[in-house]
Amino acid sequence: MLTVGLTQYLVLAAFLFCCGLFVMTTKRNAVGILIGVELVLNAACLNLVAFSRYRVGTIDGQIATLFIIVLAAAEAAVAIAIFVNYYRTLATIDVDKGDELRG
Amino acid sequence: MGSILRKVALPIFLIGVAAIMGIAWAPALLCGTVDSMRDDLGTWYKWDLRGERPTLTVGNIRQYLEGSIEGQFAPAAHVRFGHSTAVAFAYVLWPLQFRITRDVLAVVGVVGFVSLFAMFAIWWERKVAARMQSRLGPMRVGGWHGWAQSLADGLKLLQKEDIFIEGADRPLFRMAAYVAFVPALGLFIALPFSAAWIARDLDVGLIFIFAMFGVGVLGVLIAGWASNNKWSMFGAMREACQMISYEIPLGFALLVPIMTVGTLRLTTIGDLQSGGFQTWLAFRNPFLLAAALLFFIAALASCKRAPFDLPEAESELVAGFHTEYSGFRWALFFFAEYAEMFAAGALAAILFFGAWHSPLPAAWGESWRHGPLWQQALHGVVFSGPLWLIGKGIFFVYVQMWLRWTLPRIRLDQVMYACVQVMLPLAMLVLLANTFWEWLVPSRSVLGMAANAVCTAVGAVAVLAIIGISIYGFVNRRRLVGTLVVKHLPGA
Amino acid sequence: MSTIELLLVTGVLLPLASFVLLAFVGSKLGKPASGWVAVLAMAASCVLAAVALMQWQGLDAAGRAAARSAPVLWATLGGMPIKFGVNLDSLTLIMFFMVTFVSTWIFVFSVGYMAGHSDEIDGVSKFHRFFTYLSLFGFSMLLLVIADSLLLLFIAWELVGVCSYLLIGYYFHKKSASDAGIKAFVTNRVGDFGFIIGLGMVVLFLGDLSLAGAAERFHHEFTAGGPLFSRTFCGLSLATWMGMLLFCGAIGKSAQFPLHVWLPDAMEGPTPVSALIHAATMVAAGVYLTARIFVLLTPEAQQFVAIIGCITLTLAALVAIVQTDIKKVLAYSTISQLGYMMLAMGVGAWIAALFHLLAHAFFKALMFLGSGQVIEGCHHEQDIRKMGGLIRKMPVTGLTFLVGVLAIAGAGIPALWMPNHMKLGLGGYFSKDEILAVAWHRVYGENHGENEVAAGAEIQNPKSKIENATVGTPPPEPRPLSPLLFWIPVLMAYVTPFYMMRCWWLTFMGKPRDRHVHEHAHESPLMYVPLVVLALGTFVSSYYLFRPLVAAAAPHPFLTASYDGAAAEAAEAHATMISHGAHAALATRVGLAFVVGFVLAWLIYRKGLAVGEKLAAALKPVYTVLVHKFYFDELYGLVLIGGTMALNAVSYAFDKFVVDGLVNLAAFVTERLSWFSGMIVDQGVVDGAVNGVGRGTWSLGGLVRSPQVGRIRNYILFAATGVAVVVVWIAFV
Amino acid sequence: MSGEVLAFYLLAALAAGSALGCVIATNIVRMAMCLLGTLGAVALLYFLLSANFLAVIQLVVYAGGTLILIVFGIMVTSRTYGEKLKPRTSEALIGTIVVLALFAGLVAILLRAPWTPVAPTEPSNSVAQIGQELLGTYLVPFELASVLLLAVMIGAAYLAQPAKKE
Repeated sequence: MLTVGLTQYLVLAAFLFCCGLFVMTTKRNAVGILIGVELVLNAACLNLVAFSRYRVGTIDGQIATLFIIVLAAAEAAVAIAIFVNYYRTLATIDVDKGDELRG
Repeated sequence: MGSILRKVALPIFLIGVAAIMGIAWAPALLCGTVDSMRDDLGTWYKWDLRGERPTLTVGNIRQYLEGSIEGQFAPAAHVRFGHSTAVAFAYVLWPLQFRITRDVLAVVGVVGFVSLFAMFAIWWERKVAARMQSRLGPMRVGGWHGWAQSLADGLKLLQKEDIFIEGADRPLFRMAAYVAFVPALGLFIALPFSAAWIARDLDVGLIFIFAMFGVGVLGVLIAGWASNNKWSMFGAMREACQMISYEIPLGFALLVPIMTVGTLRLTTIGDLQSGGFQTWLAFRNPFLLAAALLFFIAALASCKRAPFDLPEAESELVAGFHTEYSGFRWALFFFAEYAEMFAAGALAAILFFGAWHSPLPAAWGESWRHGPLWQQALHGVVFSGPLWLIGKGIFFVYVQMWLRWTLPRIRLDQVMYACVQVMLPLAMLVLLANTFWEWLVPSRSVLGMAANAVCTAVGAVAVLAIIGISIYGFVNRRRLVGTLVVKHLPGA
Repeated sequence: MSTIELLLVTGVLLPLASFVLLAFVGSKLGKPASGWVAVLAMAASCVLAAVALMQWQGLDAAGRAAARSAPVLWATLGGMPIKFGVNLDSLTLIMFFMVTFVSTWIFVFSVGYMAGHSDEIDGVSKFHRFFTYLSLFGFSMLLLVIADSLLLLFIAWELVGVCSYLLIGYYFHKKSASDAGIKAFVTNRVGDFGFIIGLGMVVLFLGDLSLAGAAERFHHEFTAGGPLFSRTFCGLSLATWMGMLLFCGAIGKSAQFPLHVWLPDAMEGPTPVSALIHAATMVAAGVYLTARIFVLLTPEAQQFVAIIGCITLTLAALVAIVQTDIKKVLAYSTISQLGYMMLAMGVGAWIAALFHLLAHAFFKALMFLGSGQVIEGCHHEQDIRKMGGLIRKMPVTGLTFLVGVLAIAGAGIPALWMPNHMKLGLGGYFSKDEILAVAWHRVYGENHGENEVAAGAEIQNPKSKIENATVGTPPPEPRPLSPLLFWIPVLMAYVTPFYMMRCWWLTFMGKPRDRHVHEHAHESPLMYVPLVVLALGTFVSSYYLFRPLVAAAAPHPFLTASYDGAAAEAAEAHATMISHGAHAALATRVGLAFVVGFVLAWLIYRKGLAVGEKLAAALKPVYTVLVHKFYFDELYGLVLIGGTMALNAVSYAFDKFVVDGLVNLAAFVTERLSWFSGMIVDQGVVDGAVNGVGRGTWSLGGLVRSPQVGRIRNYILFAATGVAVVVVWIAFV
Repeated sequence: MSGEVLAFYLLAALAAGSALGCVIATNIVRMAMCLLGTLGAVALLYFLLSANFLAVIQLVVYAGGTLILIVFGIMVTSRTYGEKLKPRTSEALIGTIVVLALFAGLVAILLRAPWTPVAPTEPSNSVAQIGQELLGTYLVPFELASVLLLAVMIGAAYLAQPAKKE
């Protein structure tokens, strides 16, 4: 019998987290890595909200998620700016090409 | 073919108009009827522990309609249905009490409304454009003022070949049209046509609609990217930066009425403005009026309408992001655009211009609201109902068209300048000023009432001026249109 | 927070605000405006400091205690609270005022000076950058002054170090300037290394980084005979080591003996920087630090301080005699004077040291600005051999410079015959006199038993305090110091006027030796106004204004009998000294030293360079050693650079043979293994799978061999692997 | 099976499927589109968890802002159309093993965890509640976040400005 509870949400979040982790570790495109980070953050948010609903009963988890969303946006903005610079310097977005210390 | 079309077209048109009316208004009425029956029954049977209304059986409804159960329900007192009528009616009403039925109805209604509205709006836009340029516009298809033009265009589009450009990213190319269309449709979930006629009355309805505006951009971006076309790409990039920029003043402008009413629930915001023309939020104080203006301009940019139609600037980018699209997908983009235009207009109406209420105070029609069915129906037309909202929405769409054919397109840097250096500071200023106004000036104080009066007067003058100009234009339409045109076209 | 504290904190934050403003919009403000922003902020700070000082003067002891509010808890580290607050006492206020006042006028001078000096780099004027750094420096220095915790003090300490580095290397396109900046920074690191270890000892043994708290714990440790005193290392108690290590910071920052080499090179920076940072304020921070940790110094540590100071002042004074660069002369005289201050600290003349610091700040800033004016006027000519006769072209500069020379030489009239103990003289006269008096007292005082008038009553006070505080343990008797610690400074007190007069005479008097330089010489009002103000300041910053304030802040150390009481008495009873033979001899010997020095300089250099050159030829070996600054740079170059190179060679060899060998071996083994397994599997399974496994194993080998190739993804992968192992362990094992 | 259960499994399938799409896709734009799917599904899951405000904020900020930014970044930085940077086989192999192990471990832990069942709480008015918490308990993080955003704004503008001509 299918039910919905905390465990189901957590398993889903774990799956999203693992996908994000995989994306982060294998994609060579810098933006791809950023996408992986977003997936991981989403998994964390889902966890927080699920706990907030099913375990704690307060909205602290929601507030934390709110902050994560805002900070993720900030992080993406800076990351994109860095990628634009990176692309300008190396004419590629492949992060493997950026293993030199000299600009 | 043509003659057949000519014969079936008028009935289709009439059915369409009736459908709009019906979709917008009749189901709301019926659902309301069922709800009050359930409330009534609840007083008999006690609501269950979770506080939910009891489910009606067909028999219950029939008994109600026949008048054999005495309750507060109005028709029992005024109209008694015959047995067979009551049974038939009961079978119609019974499914309406379930949420799933209402959801299905809502989806069908919204899709139907958006498609019909888009067709109507395209036709009307062409007429407006023509009038602006001393032409007549579509005059032939369907007879009266070429009313079936859009229908014919739609048929043509459906038959067109679905072209894929070589080198295009096919799945994305296909998906883009839907990504653009679905949010435009989705925002109608939270858009109330009236207090009762809303698919989901979200407590965050306003932000939901705002979010849907934002998500729609992705469709355009992807369309531009997947087309493998430089011009499409430019269009998409322009769209992206324009949308992201204008969302900020748009958001600030939205915050102004929110500050005043203190809720994000659109039905609550709408019901606060039921006290007649002078209680409409835009006329409450000068800053709200300014916010309404700012909102309208920012929404114009968000709908990528002229003078902000850079993503599809035909003189520069062929057709912008939808250059490579044809057939039905192309039509989806237009459906999305007109749906967003209507949503922007409706949102302006809900937030600032009295929502689904007529300029008459709703209190005057209070007795009709609880009267027999025909009184309720009349109340919906005269005092407050979905038709008013649709009317207001169409009015604002009309203003958008009007601006499109009046103003020239501005450059991208001018667009960004206008946003970042003009709109944004202004919006912030208005927000701040409104905060202080609401804090320091109670609405019952002399200053508050005076501001309300002045703003109401300005609004009234504006409305009267628009109506006056329209009447003048209609009366003198022959003079305004070139004589050559009049002579040579039918239906003139 | 009391009003005075509020004033001070605002005063600290104003330069910071100016820094932030200039850092962001400095280039927009452009050439003069950005400078005036910095001046305005600093001037406002100065006004606030003056107001605070006046309020402070109006308070009685109880009011002063009440004005000091509790520090704010910043963090708790391992149970140790880190608190930051304002160290409100007379010394803080007077230092604050001095720093802001001197800075303000040097900033004003800089606006004029840098207008002609700030080069454009890449088409962008660096003018605003200079004032950005200056503002940051002002903030850091003021923070250092008001810091009530060793940690906060250390933060400010490092900040002023950074500013110093930035400003020395201001002309960073000039190799010598950027080298000098690096040298200053690295040399300071050596000192700070000791400082950090000292801080660690404070944390370890005292467990409190606030100045007052540390002093209290120190006292407690002493009375309880804690490990700090019971344990020894190399024959010295840990307490002594702690004091000496903390003093290491001061050695670096104040350019004391082993680490003095950076300061002359720091003259590569713009002259206002030399005036402000490398003469008036930052280098004095070392003395200030010593003053603040004075209560943590054991007698042995104090002796160490005194010896370092004595060596420094001697070396620097001797080298200064032969310098020909006007700024270098001033730099060495600065080192020498800092040595005097350290000596004073070491012999226990706390008040005299700080008094000398304050007086020195004024007259040294004045002289540096004067030299800046000369350099600016002579088109960047710094060699005094090419100058001469400039007094006619730059009268204001010449005269104000002379005021500075008189002050540093300790010029004054021992007007012992005047009624009411009237004393005439500039600040330097009193301070130097007092230092020497205390040193004399420490060396001969007890032995000769002549302290009945000078020290009699006062000296009993601290002693009785010690007796009250130390239950059971007898107070350590201050040991008599070596007579050298008195006689060498006295001798150098004769050398100081000599080289200063030599410098002044060669620059301003005599006949012009370089017509080209002489013709262009001029002075500009924006630059000489600060000179006049500072010259007035030199007059005013005398005995009567500053000394009581400094004296009011003097600490009561537990271990060392402070001889300030004696010194105070000695100075105040200056007139009565005449009745005592030794004191009278001291007064005349030292007090009139400047006359001897001046006359000697005049005799040698009145006709130009000829006599001096003859003397140099006659004393060639001595002259060579002095010109080469005792070969310190060469020595350090040999030891440090050679040592580093040797170390490099060793580590390179280790890296090449041992590390690489291991890594290569691992890679080799892994590769073999992968090949081997590939071969075995190959016989049973399809080729593609084999290759896949082989390649996978090989890249595993690659991972083992090079885990640090700069691929962040791989780092994430490592981290993820670790997490996965932990999670799997928890889940299944 | 109630509507909530059905909705949850549909949305979970959408979220998981999109996430998997992110993993499989080699084209970066498609990855972004898959991310859109996940973000949308997660937003709808928030609705299911009665975190309405969070759901719409997720849509506004993530789907409407961050994702557009990402797509924008892709467009600016990918010169060759459909450029494919395939992951290295070895990395993919190790990554798969690690991630699968991690997932298996996590699921095993989650399924065995003895969550004491707590009745789900329905916030009365989540928006007002969140607002009051934000400006009350969480005021300092809130203000810090705003300062951070300002810093990010300046930093991003600085980083992305065109290089000065020599």
